[in-house]
Amino acid sequence: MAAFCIRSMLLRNLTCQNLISADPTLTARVLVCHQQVRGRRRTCKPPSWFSKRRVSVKQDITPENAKFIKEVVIETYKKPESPLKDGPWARGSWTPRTQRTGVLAIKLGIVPQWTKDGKKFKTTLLQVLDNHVINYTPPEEFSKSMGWKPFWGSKYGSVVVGALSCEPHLFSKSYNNLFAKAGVPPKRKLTRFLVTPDAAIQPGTPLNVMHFRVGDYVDCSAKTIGHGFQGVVKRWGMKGGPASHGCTKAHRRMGSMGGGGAKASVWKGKRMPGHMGMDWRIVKGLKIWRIDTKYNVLYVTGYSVPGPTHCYVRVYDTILRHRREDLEENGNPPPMPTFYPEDIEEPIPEEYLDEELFNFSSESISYVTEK
Amino acid sequence: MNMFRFPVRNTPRKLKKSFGVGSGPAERIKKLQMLVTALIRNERLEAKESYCLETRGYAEQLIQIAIRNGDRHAETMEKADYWLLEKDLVHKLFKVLVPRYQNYTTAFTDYHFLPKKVPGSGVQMGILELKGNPWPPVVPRQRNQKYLLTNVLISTAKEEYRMEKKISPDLKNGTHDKLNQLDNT
Amino acid sequence: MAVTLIGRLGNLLHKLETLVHRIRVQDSLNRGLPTLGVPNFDLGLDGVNSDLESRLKQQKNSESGSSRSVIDSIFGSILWGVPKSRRTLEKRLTRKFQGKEFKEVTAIKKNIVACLECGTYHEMHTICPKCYGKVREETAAMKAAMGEDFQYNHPRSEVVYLYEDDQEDRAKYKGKYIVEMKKPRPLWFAKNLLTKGHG
Amino acid sequence: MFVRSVHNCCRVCLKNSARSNAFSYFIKRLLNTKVARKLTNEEARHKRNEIFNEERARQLTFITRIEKIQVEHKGPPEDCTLIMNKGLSTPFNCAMHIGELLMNRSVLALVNGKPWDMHRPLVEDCELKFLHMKDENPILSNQAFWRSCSFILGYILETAFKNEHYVELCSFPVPNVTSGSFVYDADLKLPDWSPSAMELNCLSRVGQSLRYSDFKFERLDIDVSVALKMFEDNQFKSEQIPQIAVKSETGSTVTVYRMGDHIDISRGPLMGSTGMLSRFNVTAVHKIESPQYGPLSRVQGIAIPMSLSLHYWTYEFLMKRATKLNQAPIPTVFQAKSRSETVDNQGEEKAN
Amino acid sequence: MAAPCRKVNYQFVKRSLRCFEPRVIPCRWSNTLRNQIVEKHRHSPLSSTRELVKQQDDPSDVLVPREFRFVHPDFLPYPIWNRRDRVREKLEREDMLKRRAVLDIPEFYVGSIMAVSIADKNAPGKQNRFVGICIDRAGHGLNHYFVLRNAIDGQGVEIKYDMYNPLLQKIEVLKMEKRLDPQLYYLRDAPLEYSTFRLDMEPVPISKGAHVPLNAIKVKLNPRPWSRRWERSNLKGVEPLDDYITEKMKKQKQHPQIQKTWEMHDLMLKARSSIDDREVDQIMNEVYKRKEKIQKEKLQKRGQEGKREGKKAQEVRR
Repeated sequence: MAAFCIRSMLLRNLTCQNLISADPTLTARVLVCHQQVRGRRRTCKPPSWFSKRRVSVKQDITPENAKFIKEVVIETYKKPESPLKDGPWARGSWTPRTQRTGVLAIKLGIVPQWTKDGKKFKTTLLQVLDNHVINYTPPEEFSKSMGWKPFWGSKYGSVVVGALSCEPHLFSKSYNNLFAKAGVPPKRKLTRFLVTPDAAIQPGTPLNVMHFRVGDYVDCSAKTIGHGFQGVVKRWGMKGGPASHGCTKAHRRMGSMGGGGAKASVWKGKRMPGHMGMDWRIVKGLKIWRIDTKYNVLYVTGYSVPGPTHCYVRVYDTILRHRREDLEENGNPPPMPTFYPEDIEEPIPEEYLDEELFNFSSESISYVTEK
Repeated sequence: MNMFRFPVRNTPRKLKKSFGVGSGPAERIKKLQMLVTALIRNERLEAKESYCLETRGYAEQLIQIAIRNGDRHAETMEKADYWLLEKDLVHKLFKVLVPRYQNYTTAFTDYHFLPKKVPGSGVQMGILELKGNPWPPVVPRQRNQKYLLTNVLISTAKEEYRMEKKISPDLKNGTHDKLNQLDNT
Repeated sequence: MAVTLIGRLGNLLHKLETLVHRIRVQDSLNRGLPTLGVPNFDLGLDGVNSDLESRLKQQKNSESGSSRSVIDSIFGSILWGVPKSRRTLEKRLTRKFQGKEFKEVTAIKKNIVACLECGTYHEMHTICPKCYGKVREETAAMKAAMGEDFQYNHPRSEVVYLYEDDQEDRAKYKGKYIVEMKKPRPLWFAKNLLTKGHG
Repeated sequence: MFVRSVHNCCRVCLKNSARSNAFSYFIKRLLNTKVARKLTNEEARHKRNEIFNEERARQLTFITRIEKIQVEHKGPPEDCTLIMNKGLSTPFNCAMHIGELLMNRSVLALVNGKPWDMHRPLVEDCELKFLHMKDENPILSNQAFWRSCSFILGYILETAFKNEHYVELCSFPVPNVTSGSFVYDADLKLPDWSPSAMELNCLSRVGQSLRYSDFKFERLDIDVSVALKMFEDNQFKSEQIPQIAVKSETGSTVTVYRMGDHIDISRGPLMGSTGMLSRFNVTAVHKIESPQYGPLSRVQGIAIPMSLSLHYWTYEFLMKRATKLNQAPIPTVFQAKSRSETVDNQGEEKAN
Repeated sequence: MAAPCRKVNYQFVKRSLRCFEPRVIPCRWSNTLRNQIVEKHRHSPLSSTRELVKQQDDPSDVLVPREFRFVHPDFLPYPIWNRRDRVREKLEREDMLKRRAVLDIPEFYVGSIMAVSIADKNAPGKQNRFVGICIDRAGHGLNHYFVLRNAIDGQGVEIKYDMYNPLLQKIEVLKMEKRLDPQLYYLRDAPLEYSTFRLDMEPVPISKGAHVPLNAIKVKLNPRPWSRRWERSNLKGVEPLDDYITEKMKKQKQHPQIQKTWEMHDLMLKARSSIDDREVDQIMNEVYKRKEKIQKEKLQKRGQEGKREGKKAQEVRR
């Protein structure tokens, strides 16, 4: 389980931007900055070796022609070249060691809900919009592509998931070629999940909200709200100085930075002013209370999912052992490697509610026992 | 969600003090009053970018409430009286601008960037104008791009594409429906 | 830049020269020697007045008194805080031109287009400056043609500007405030553009 | 194989001893004779260039005294009058006087309302206008661009192949932008060759590199006899030339163009220089059968000028269309009247 | 003096050129999408999970009473537009309507006297009933709440109820009234008789279709100290406070920083912090139609039950 934790830490550095290499054949290659950096790299600028993703070509095209080109785009991607040419891949079975892929959702906001005991709590709404698997790299290849030897050996492969289909006119050729294998339109956002080989997914598979079930626990990772360069009072909650009584220019400053004697230096990791927010954060062990299949919305515990409204959130199965126990003991495995509509014969209901969650269309909660 | 017809910032800009007015929220409104008045009179303004874009919001809102409520509405009249420092313009607002913008579905104003005289220095200037003004147009006329090489190529390709699609019409229907829906939204 | 630097150094040297000359004059007055009309401050160079020079040198050698100490003190105090070696041109320029404005000025612009009407170069997102200049002039003329009504008593109907060559449209603008422009319509100001920007 | 080994041998000899000069000379002669046995495109081009230079020098000798003409320029950036040299100054020279913009963007000039090449000398007092790709009605410049692209296809076919293959260019039809591709018909003498995608790419690369070499198109009117001498290696052209000359105004002149070191017959006008190319792709090589000339190859391509930008996705969609066989008329010597109107290359016109 | 002519170092030129390369440095490499873009993707024909757009009915075809929006302020969403989301608001509204179908939430205003019964584990009858005057209602969507105030045994008591709390059993309006102010928190600083209501108060009937009566009572506050600086908020339902405040306080009240006169006519401030009328119309139109539908269903149900009961009664008679 320690491996899980370190893996999640590593994910911070390996953002999806790394995937966009100029060479389309290197889709699965993970580029890592080898430069030795003291502390964390706090910059908003993409590294110089990223190939440009977005292009803005001002085409001198009449509106009618532009409409026609749009039509061609839709036609082209309507029936994508079947990724099933080599047949559907074999589906693995779930084991306690299995790590499935996640989805890339969008945060919609926070809404209160009530349990059947009448307790009020906040839930965060996450919408899974138009997700597709873009690429799968088996563990052997993936461990080699890193440029360094991963400590987990060849345990995990990688799945690239994309969200929000766009017209190809927004992007450069090298970016659009990433999607040739999956046969889907180019996506606005890509992300990568590490998966065990038994949870391998074929490129081109759509992912939707049914990937999870009500009552499952998930982890959410996203970028927090950016505040820019901030002082210690706002960034670390320090007290600052007094407002008056002879205080000069020290109202919002930090106090002492370090001691004397043997410790006569500013220690590493001292909390100081700097860039605040806009930083990857993972919130673990959030319960799924409710699923709306019509709008593809997950209701997840709490208001601590990082980021503002409409930010991207990576949602995947939790790595907390005590939250996975239920799956292991009760033999209640999640759909592997993801949910396929063929699995269910009856039509999917519009809503799934947790057993403990209050349904608004049911009667009010009453403690009066009728005798 | 956003019912504004033009790009709007979440927070208002702070306008630097200039001649006649100082800084601070009260003086900012004073400056904006002057600018809105000037815009309604001249129908075209040349000012700093931030001034233009701030003025734009207020002028649009003023015209919008005038269209919605008419000149019999006390609150609207009060607003018009407050924002138009020269009172002959109150009549212009209700008699000229309201009929002009009655059926508009887009913004009532246009903003254009002016080039900087010296690159890399100076403030970005811009032009704010009311649509449908009598002055000569700032942007040169829109050219007919139909006969450009690329457009000729695409439009002939379109005919050919349509001809091919006629042979298999089942494919064609789906896209058209989709496109129509797209337009409706 | 180098020119200004060397110029400043020259100024400094000149001041030094005059200062030293004064001190010498004072010195010689004190000792009853004749004053020198020309500053005869030599740094090992062959001067014109070689005999005077030699005389001065003799004096210097003979009495190493108050005068030398004064000169030394002045020179010493100035020369102490001076950088020992010259900064290279590269270093100076790098430091000087690292500002943001300089980068903006020197950055190669890729968004420059030519106006299709008049062929003036301008940035893609801006309007053509030359065409706008014409528009400004014409607008000013139109405002002037309307007179004081424009500034103080704005008409309560749409304003129409009628040029000489579109008199036949007069009937169309009934009920509107008509301003006569006593000149033909400019070629670049097309008439049909008056009714633009709907919806 | 033999040639190669002899060549090596020769090199070794030259390297090793200076005394074996006689031997090396012998070898060189041997080499020359070997090469001369089979004609290459390179040699043919070299010869044509020499003739072109001679002819041009000869024509220049007619201008004994520099006369001045008055050129009135109309259009942006401003209307102006220039005093230029008769028979020497070109519209491009005028553009150099007026502004950089015109030099860069002009495809064609309109001299007294007639389309005129940018590098063709002016001969009389005239009114001058410049045309570019973004004009309101750019049909003339489109056609000139498309025709020049066909011309460039000829250059690619002549230069891209190895020396063993002697490519004989036949002709190209009237530029028709609506057909989606420009065409050059030629006898590649490779009956079994159908190019792969990579090979087409290699052909395209030759065209794309022209953008950087920035060759200008030079025009020259020459006599039939000179033209026949120039194109004596090309059976198709030598058949076409007399027929073209009859059609011309004087009855015995043929117009040729030179781009870099490539010379071809064309009615013109062509664009200013190859620097205007932005994208250039050879899309397909089709086999066609001509009743007179036998089996030919129809090489097709598509290109976009610098001033018009297009996203690669749109361009690739157009490229797909350009791979289909172009329906332009197949070149024949004796053809019906109706067809002649649609044929551009002068080689085809004599038939009327 | 001429500057010495020097050969320029190649390395220097390279270095200086590197710094001139045009760089695009976004101020925030944001992970967030704009609202329009999300909406675009929801309806995009390229999307696999596309939301089909129904033909939106004209707001004019259903006549929504003008008062409807004041009766149901809880349906209005949070007004700051960059934090809003259409789907979330829609889902929230669905939940609210579902709850309203079960629990009858009557029309009431700030100033009305209400009785609320709520399930309570610790109460003697497992249920609690509280009577009081509504001094505030606020919150958007499911977060909507109202506050009741009463004085019990000479002690002021205030209870805040979540409107959509499933524990709520019944909401009654005992006396329908409006007051002059949108919030009545000043009752805390008024004598207790203003907020004393009998727990067994009987409902005052109001005829259907009549206007809601306005109670124009002027409350006389206790002398200072107060919980807030009431002299600064222009209260209408309070007797003049001039007797209680000092000269200094009067002067302070006139200070422009406190008056904030510039905010009165700030059109953009209003536009940014409130929901547009057109959008309110859309929302109310949707809600009105759904409510009518629910009422019809309810009536049908009752009718059926009534019929059944009638039949039963007939059978019994027989």
